[in-house]
Amino acid sequence: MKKLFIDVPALINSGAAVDQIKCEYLFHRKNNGAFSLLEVAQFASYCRQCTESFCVSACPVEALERQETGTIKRHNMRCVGCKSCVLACPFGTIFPEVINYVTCQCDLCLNQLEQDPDYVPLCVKTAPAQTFAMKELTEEDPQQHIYFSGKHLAIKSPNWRHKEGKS
Amino acid sequence: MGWYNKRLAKSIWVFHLSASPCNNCDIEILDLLTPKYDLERFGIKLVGSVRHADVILLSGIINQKVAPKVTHLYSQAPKPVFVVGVGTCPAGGCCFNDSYNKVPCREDVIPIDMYIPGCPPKPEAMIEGVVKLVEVLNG
Amino acid sequence: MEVNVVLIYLAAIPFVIALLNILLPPVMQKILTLLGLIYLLRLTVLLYSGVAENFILFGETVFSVDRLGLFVFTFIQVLSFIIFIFSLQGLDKRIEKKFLILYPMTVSFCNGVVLSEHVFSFLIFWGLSGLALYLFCMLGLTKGTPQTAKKTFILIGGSDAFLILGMVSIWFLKPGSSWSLIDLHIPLTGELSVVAFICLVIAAFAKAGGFPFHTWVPDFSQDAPIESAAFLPASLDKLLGIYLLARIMTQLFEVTVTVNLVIITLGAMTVIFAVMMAMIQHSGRKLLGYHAVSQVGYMIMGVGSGGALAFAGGLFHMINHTIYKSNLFLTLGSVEKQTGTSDLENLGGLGKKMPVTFIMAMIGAFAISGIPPFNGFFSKWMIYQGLLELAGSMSKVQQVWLLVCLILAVFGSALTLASFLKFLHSIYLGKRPAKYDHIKETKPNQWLSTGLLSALCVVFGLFAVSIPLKRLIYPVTMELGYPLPDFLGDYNPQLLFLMFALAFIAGFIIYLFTKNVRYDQNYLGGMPALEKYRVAGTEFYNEIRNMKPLKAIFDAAGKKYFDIYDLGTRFTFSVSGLFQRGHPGQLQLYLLYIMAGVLIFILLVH
Amino acid sequence: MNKNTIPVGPFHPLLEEAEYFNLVVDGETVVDIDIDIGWMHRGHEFISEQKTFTQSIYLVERICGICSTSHPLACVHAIEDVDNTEIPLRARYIRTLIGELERIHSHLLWLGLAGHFIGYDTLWMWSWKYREPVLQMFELISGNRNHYNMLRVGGVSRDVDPEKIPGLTDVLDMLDKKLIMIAKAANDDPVLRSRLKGVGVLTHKDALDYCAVGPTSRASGVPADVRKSEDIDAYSLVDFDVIVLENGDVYDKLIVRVLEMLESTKICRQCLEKLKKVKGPILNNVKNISAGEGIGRYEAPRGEVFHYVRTDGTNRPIRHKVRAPSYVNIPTYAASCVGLPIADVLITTASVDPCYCCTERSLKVVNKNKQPYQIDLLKLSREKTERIRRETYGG
Amino acid sequence: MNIEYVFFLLIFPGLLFTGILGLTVGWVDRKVSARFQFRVGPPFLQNFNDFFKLLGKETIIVKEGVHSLFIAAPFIAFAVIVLISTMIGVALFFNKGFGGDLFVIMYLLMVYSVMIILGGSSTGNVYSSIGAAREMKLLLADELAFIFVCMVPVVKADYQLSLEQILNWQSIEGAFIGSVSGVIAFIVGILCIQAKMTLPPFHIPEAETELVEGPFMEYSGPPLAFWKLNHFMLYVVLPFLLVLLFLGGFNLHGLGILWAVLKYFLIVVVMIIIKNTNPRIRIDTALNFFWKYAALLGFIALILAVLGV
Amino acid sequence: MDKTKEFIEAMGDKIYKKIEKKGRLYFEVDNENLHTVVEYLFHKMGCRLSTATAMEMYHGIEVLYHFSHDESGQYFCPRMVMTDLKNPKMKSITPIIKGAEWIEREMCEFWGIEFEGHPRPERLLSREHPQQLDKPLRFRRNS
Ligand code: SF4
Ligand code: SF4
Ligand code: SF4
Ligand code: SF4
Ligand code: SF4
Ligand code: SF4
Ligand code: SF4
Ligand code: SF4
Repeated sequence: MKKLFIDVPALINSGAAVDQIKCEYLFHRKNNGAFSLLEVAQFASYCRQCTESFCVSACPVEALERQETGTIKRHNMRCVGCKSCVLACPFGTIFPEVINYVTCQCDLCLNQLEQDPDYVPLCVKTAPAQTFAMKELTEEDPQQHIYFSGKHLAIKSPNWRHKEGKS
Repeated sequence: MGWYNKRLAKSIWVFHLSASPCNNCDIEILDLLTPKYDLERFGIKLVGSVRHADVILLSGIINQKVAPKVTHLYSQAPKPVFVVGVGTCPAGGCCFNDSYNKVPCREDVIPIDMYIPGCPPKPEAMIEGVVKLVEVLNG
Repeated sequence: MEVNVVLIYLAAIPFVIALLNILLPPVMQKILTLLGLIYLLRLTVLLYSGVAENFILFGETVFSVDRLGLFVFTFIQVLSFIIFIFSLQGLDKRIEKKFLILYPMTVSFCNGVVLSEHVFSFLIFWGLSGLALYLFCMLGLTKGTPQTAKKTFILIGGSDAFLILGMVSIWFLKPGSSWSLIDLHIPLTGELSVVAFICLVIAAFAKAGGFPFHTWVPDFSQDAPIESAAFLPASLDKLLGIYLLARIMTQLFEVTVTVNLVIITLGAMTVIFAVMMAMIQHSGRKLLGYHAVSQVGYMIMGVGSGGALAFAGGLFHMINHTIYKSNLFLTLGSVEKQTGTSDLENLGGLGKKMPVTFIMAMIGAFAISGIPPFNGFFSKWMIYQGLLELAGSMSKVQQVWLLVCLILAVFGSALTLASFLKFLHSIYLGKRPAKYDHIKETKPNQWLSTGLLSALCVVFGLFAVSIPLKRLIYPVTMELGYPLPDFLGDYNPQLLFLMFALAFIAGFIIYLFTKNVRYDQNYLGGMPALEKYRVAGTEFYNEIRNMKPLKAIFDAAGKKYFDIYDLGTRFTFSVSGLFQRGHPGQLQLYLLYIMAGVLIFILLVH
Repeated sequence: MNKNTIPVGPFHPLLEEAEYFNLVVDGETVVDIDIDIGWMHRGHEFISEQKTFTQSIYLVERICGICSTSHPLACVHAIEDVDNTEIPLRARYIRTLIGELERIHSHLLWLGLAGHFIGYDTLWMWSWKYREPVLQMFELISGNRNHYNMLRVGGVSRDVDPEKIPGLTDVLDMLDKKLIMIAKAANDDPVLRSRLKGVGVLTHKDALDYCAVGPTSRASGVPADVRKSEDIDAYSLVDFDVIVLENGDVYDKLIVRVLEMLESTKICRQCLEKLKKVKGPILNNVKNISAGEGIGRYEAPRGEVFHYVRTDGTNRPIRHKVRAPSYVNIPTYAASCVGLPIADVLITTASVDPCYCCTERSLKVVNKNKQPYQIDLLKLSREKTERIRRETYGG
Repeated sequence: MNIEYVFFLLIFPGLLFTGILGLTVGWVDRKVSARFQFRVGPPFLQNFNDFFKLLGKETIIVKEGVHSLFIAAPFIAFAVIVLISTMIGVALFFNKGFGGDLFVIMYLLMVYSVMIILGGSSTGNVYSSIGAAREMKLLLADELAFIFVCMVPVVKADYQLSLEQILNWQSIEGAFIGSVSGVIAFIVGILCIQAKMTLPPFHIPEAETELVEGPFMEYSGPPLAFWKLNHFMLYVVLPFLLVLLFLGGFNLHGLGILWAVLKYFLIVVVMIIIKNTNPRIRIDTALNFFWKYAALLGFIALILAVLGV
Repeated sequence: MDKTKEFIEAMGDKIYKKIEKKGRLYFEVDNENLHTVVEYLFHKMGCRLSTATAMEMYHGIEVLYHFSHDESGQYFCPRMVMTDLKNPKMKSITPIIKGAEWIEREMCEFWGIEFEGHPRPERLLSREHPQQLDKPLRFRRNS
C-alpha cells in the first residue's frame, strides 16, 4: 500500500511557505491539509518530548496536554492560536505556521486512493520537489529517519523518541 | 440655507432600509421610537415611504440581490437625503465578510454619509449619532 | 300662415334631410345634416321671439309650443347639434350611412313629440321615437345587439301601449275636451284616473329610464353605437320622458301629497338602485348607462314633488344631465375610438395621453356627482331644498319618509361620485398598460363637442341663476303656475369660485417659489414599476358588493331578478309559448302590432 | 375575473426586513401569494463552515437579532450532540434562563409590532415599554441588550452574579403584573377581538402538512414543543406548561404568545431560585470535537430551531445546516392567506412572526473556479488607500 | 365681493388662522398621543418645522403619471378646506353667510377626499390606487351617517339650511346638544369626523404598514407639505362644524372665550382618545359599522328630531 | 424506543446501514423506497419533517432527512445517496409533505439536485439575482 511520505527537513530547507501547498480536501475551502500533516509530524516525532514540557505550562488556555504515550496533544477546541507554546518550547520544535486557531484537516485523500491506487494527491503535486510523495513503504526506516504515523502516513524527520530510546 | 438646515435638523423623518442585516439593528431602531428613548422628542419620525424621507437608516451588509434595489431606492428619495449606516454591518461587514453574497463595496451601492458602529449599536449610540448629524446640519 | 310653417318645419326639415340622406354619400350627408341642424337652431332662436302660433290641421291643433315645450325643444336642438359635431368624424364605416340617416330622423321625431299638442300626433311621434331607439340599437356591432334591441323595443313598445291606454282613459275621463294635451288638470279621484295616471307615469318612466323600467338603458348603452347612447338614452329620451312626466304632474293631473311622496320614493329608489349597480360594473358603457338611470331619479324627485323649487330643480337637473351625461358618453366614445375598448379593466392611465378628453371627462364626472361649482350640484341642491321646503309643511310621518328619501338621494350622489372615481381611475388614471403607449389625443371635432358640453357644465354651474334659471326655467315654472322659487340656503357659486381660486393661488404660489422638481419612476418599495403591478379599478367596490345584505341583492340583480323585461319574458315563457311565437324579433311584426293597436284605438274612439 | 398583482416589498413598512411578496388580488381579496425570498441571504451556512465552532456561535447569533440566543443554543446543542458532551447543571439553568427571557422579549416585540401593523400604536408603545426591562435584565446578565454571546460549547460564558438575582426577580414580578394587564387589555378590547378573530386560520391539517412549528402550529392545536419532547437544558427540571389552542387564527396566535410569556416568567423564576442554590462550574471545557454528526434543537420564540452539524475532527464543521422556524412557517401563508382581504393578509403574515433574516441565513455557493463573490478585502482597502492618497496628494 | 371677504379668506378665519391653529392642534394631538404611550412627544413647533422642512425638499413627480393633476390635487384640496373653514368660521365668529350653506359644505368636504383619491391614483402606483379605493369606500361609509347627522340640526332648526340660521336658532332655543336627538347625532358626528380625518381606527386608506401611506405615498416636498397641512386643518374645520351644528357656536365675550376653547378641545380630545385606543379596522368592518349601526343611530336621531325630542 | 423498533419492523427490508444513537436512527434508503418510507413516517407515525440537508461527499451527493417524532422526541433520519455527481436526481417528497417545498427548492438551487415530481421547480433564494447565477451552485471538485 502506498503511503504519503513527507520529508520534513527537506521542506524546511526548501524555504517554501507551507501555505503554498495546495490541498484537495473536499469539505473546507482554503483548507490546507499540509498544516495538519505537519502538526502530526511535529508532535509525533519532531518534538523532543521533554519532561518539563514547557509548552504545556505556557499555554494560557490549557490546550496542550501530555498524553500517556508521552506525546503532546493539542486540543483544537481550546487552542486560540496565540503561539505562546512556540515561544516557550526551548527546542524550537513547534512550527509556528501550523499552530493555528483554525485547524485544517487532511484525509490523506483516501477516497480518491480507494478508487485509483495510483492517485497522486494535490499536495504531492504542488509541494516543493520530493518533499511530499506517494511511496510504497513497508516498514519504518530509522536509518533514513523515516517513521510511520498511522497506516497511511510516513514522515521523514529527526525523531527524539527513538534517539532517546523511548518506546 | 442655514435657516432651512435648522428646520431640517428639527424635523428628521427617517426611512428604515434594511439590506440584509441580522434584524437586530432594525429592532433597535424601532426601539428608539418607543417610550424609553422616544426619538419623537427630537422631531424624528419613522416614515413608510422613501419619498418622505430625510434620512435613510441603512442596516445590513447589502447582499447582491438587494443591492440594485437599494440603489434604486436611494435614487427615489427626494434630495437632500442623508444615509446613516447603522451597525457594524454597513461599517465593516461584521462577521459576514466571508460571504459570497455581499457586495464588494457598500459605498458604491449607496453613498453613506455617516456610520454608527456597534453590533447592534446601543440606542444611546444611535441617538448620539443622530445628534451628531443634527450638529452637522446646524453647521 | 307663414308662422305656422315654422312649427311644421321643425319636425319636417330633419325628416326631409333624413330622406335625402338615403341617397347621398356620407360626406354630403354630414354637410347636409349639419346645415340642417344649424338651421334648426336658428329657428329655435326665432321661436323665442314669440313668432310661433299653433299649427292647425283638419281643424285640430296638432302642433303648438308653450314654454315647457320650447325649453325642452331648445335642448333637443342644442344637444343634437353638439353630438352631431362629435359624429362628424370617427363613425364606424360599417354603420356610418345608416347612422346619418337615422340621426336627423330621430331629431325630427323628438321635435314632433315636444311640439305636439294633439294626442294623436303625440302618440305617433312618441312611438316613432321609440322606433328610432330600436333602429339605433340595431346599428350596434356587438354580440348582444339583437337581444338588446329586442329588449329595448319591447320595453319601450310596451310602455307605448300603456301610454295609449292612459290617453284613452283620459279621453274617457274628459270626453268633452278636445284632443289637446294642455291644461287638463284631472283630479286623481276614481279608479280610472288612477289607472290613467299610472299608465302615463309608466310610459314616462320607461322613456326616461326610471325604476323599474330602466333595464333597457344599460343594455342599450352597452351595445348600441356610443354616439347614439349619448344621443338617445343620455339626452333626448331623458328630455322626452321627463317632459312627459312634467306634463303629467302639472297639466294633466292634479296630484295629492301622497302621490308626490310615492313618486319621490320611486325617484329615490331609482337613484340608489341604479347607482349601486353602476358601482360594480366592469364596462364603462354600462356604468354610464346605469348612471343615466340613476340621475333620472333626481329629476323624478324634483319634477314629481310638486314644489316650485324642486320642480325647477328637476327641470334644471334634466338639462344638466343631458349635458354632462352626453359629455361623459362622448368622452368614453373618444377613448373607445382610440383604444378599441370600453372595458374598464383593460384601460388605464390614459390621462396623460388624452389630456383634453380627460379634463372633459373629469368635468363631466364632477358635474354628475354634484361637486360644486359644476351644474350638477346646483340642480341637486335645488331639488334637496325643494324637498326640505315641502317637508316643512307635512305631517311627521311624511316628514321622516321624505327626509329618508332625501338622505338617500344625497347619499346617492356620494355613490355616484364613488362610481365615477372608479370610472376616472380605470380609464384615465392608474397604471397604463404598455399597449396604450402610443395612443393619441382624439380628433378635434370630438373634443370640440365634448368641450362645448363641458363649457356648458361650467357655465350652468357658475351662472346658474343668471343664465339657465332666470332665462329658461323660471318662465316655464311660472307658466305652469308655480311661484318664483325661494332658496332656503345660500349658495353663491361665483363668490365661492373666486374665493377658491384665491386660496388655490395662495397655495400654489408657495409651491412655485419652493418647487424643485425631479421626475422619477413609481415607488414600489424598490421594485421597478412593472406592468403587472396595476390595479384596474374594476374591483374597487368589491367590499360593498360582498356586504351581507347587499350581496344577495347584487347577486339577484346579476341574475336579472329585478329586470322587468326578464321577469316578463320568464313569466310569459312559463305560461305559454304563444307569445314566444308572437315575437320572433322581426321589426316588421312589431310595427304591425303597433299599427294595429293604434288603428283599433282610433276606431274605438271615433 | 381580472387579477391584479400587488408587490409587497422589498422595502415595505410591514416588513422590518427586505422581503418581497406578490399578492395576486381580486379587488382587495388575495387569491394567491407568491413569496420571493433571498434579499437577506448572507450565506451563514457557508461562512460557518469556515469558522471555528466558537466563532460559529458568534456568527449564528447574528442569523437574527431577535432570537439571538435560540440559534446559538441550537448550535451548541448540535455540537455537543456529536460527543454527548456533559453540561454543568448551573450552565443548564443559565441557558434556560436566557432562553426564556429571550422568549419574553421576542413575544413582547411581536405583540408590539402586531399592534403597529394593525395601526394600534398604543399597544406597540406599551408592549415595547415593558420589553425594555427585559432588555435591561439582559444587560445586567450579559452586558449587552441584544446579542448576548452567552453560550459556549459545553456551557455558558458568563455566570449570573448571585447578588443580582433578587433584582432580577423583582423585575420578573413587575413583568408578570404588566403582562397580565396587557393580556387582559388585548383580551377585552372588542375592536381588537373582532379584528383578529377568525382571521387567517391555519387549520390543524395544514399546520401538519406544512410542518409548521412554534406558536404558529400550537395555535392550530399541534402540541409540538421541543422543550418538552427533548431533554435539553434545564427544561426537564422546571415546571411549565405548553400552551396549545385550537382555532389557528391570528387571535389564537396572539393568545398563545401572551400565555407563553407568563409561562416563561414562571420558568425564569424557577431558574433564578435554582441558581441561588446550585453551585458549580458553568463551562465544561471541551477539548475536541470528534468526527461525527449531531443535531441540535431549541424551541425558539417562533418555533423549533434546528441545527445539523457534521464534523471531521477539526474545530470547524464540514456541514452546518440551519433550519429556522420561519423557514417552515412562512410557506403556510399559502394555506392561511388566500381568500382574505389585503388588510387581513398582512396581519396574518405578521402573525407567524416571520423572520426573514433567519429564513435566508444559509447555504453555500462555492465555485472554486470563478468564486465570483469572494472579495479580497485587503485589495479593496489598499485600493481605497491608494485612491485617497491620490486624491490628497495628487499623482 | 369686497375686500372684507378677502380678509376672511386669507387671514381670519380662513387660511392663516386655520393653518396655524391646525398645526398647533396637530401638535396637541401628537403630544397627547405620546403621553398616552408613555412618551414625551414632539416639541411645540414640530408641525411647523415639518411643514417648512417639506417645503425645501425636492418634489418628485412620477414620470408615467398625470403630472398636472398630481401637483394640483393637494392645492385644490387646500383651497377647498380653506374655503370651508372660512365658511364655517365666518358663520361662527361673525354670524354671517359666506356664500354657502350646509349642503355646500357637505359636498365640498367630499372634494377633499376626491382630491386625495385623484392625486393618489394619478401616479399609477398600486398602493396609491388601493388607498384611493379605500378612501372612497371610507367616504361612502361615513357619508351616509354624516348626512343623517347633518340633517338633524336642519330639522331641528325648522328646515333652515344656512349656517348662520342654524346658529341663530340655537342661540334662541339653546344648543341642539341639549336634546336627545342632538346627543345621539353629536356622538355619531364625532365618529364621522374621525373617519373623515382618517384618524385611527379609520386610518384605513393611509394604513402606513399596509399601504405605505396609501395615496400620499408618492408625494414629496411642497405638495406633501400641503397634504399634511390639509390634514391638520381638518382638525380645525371638522370640530368647528360640530360646534356649529350642535354646541351652539362660540360666544366670544368674556368667559365665553374659555367656554369656546373648552368646547373645541372637548371634541379634539375625544377624537384623540378614540384615536389612541383602537386598532385600525378593516374597510368592510368600517362599512358595516357605519352603514348598519351609525346610520341607524343617525336615523333614530332624525326621527327624534322630527318628533321634536 | 419502541417507536424505533416498530419502525424497523415495518420498514426493515427497505432500509439499510442503520445507525442507532440515543434518540436517533440514521439509515439509508433507496430512491425507489423513499416515498414508502417517508409516507410511513409522515402519515402512519405522524412525524414532522424537520429539514433535509444536502451534502457533497466523495462518493456522491447525500440528502439527509430529519423526521421528528414529537411525542417521543425520537428522530428518524433517512439518508439518500446519489452517486451520479453530474446529474443528481431523486424523487421529490413535496407531493407527500407540503412543507418540503422550500427545502427541496433550496437544495435544487444550490446542489443542482433534480427533484422529480416537484410541483414548482423554481429558484428560491436567487430569483431575480442580479448575477444570473449558473446552476448548480455547489462545490466543484478540485482541478
Ligand atoms: S493528502 Fe489530500 S487531503 Fe491530505 S494534504 Fe494532501 S491533498 Fe490534502
Ligand atoms: S480575544 Fe476574545 S477569545 Fe481571545 S482571549 Fe480575548 S476575549 Fe478571549
Ligand atoms: S497556540 Fe494554542 S496551544 Fe499554543 S499556547 Fe497558544 S493556545 Fe496553547
Ligand atoms: S514541544 Fe518543546 S517544550 Fe513541548 S514537549 Fe516538545 S520539546 Fe518540550
Ligand atoms: S480578531 Fe480583533 S485583533 Fe484580530 S483582526 Fe479581528 S479585530 Fe483585529
Ligand atoms: S468596542 Fe468592543 S464591542 Fe465594539 S467592536 Fe470594539 S471590542 Fe467590539
Ligand atoms: S451590525 Fe450586528 S446587530 Fe447590526 S445588523 Fe449587523 S450583525 Fe446585526
Ligand atoms: S426566527 Fe427570526 S428572530 Fe429567530 S433567529 Fe430566526 S430570524 Fe431571528
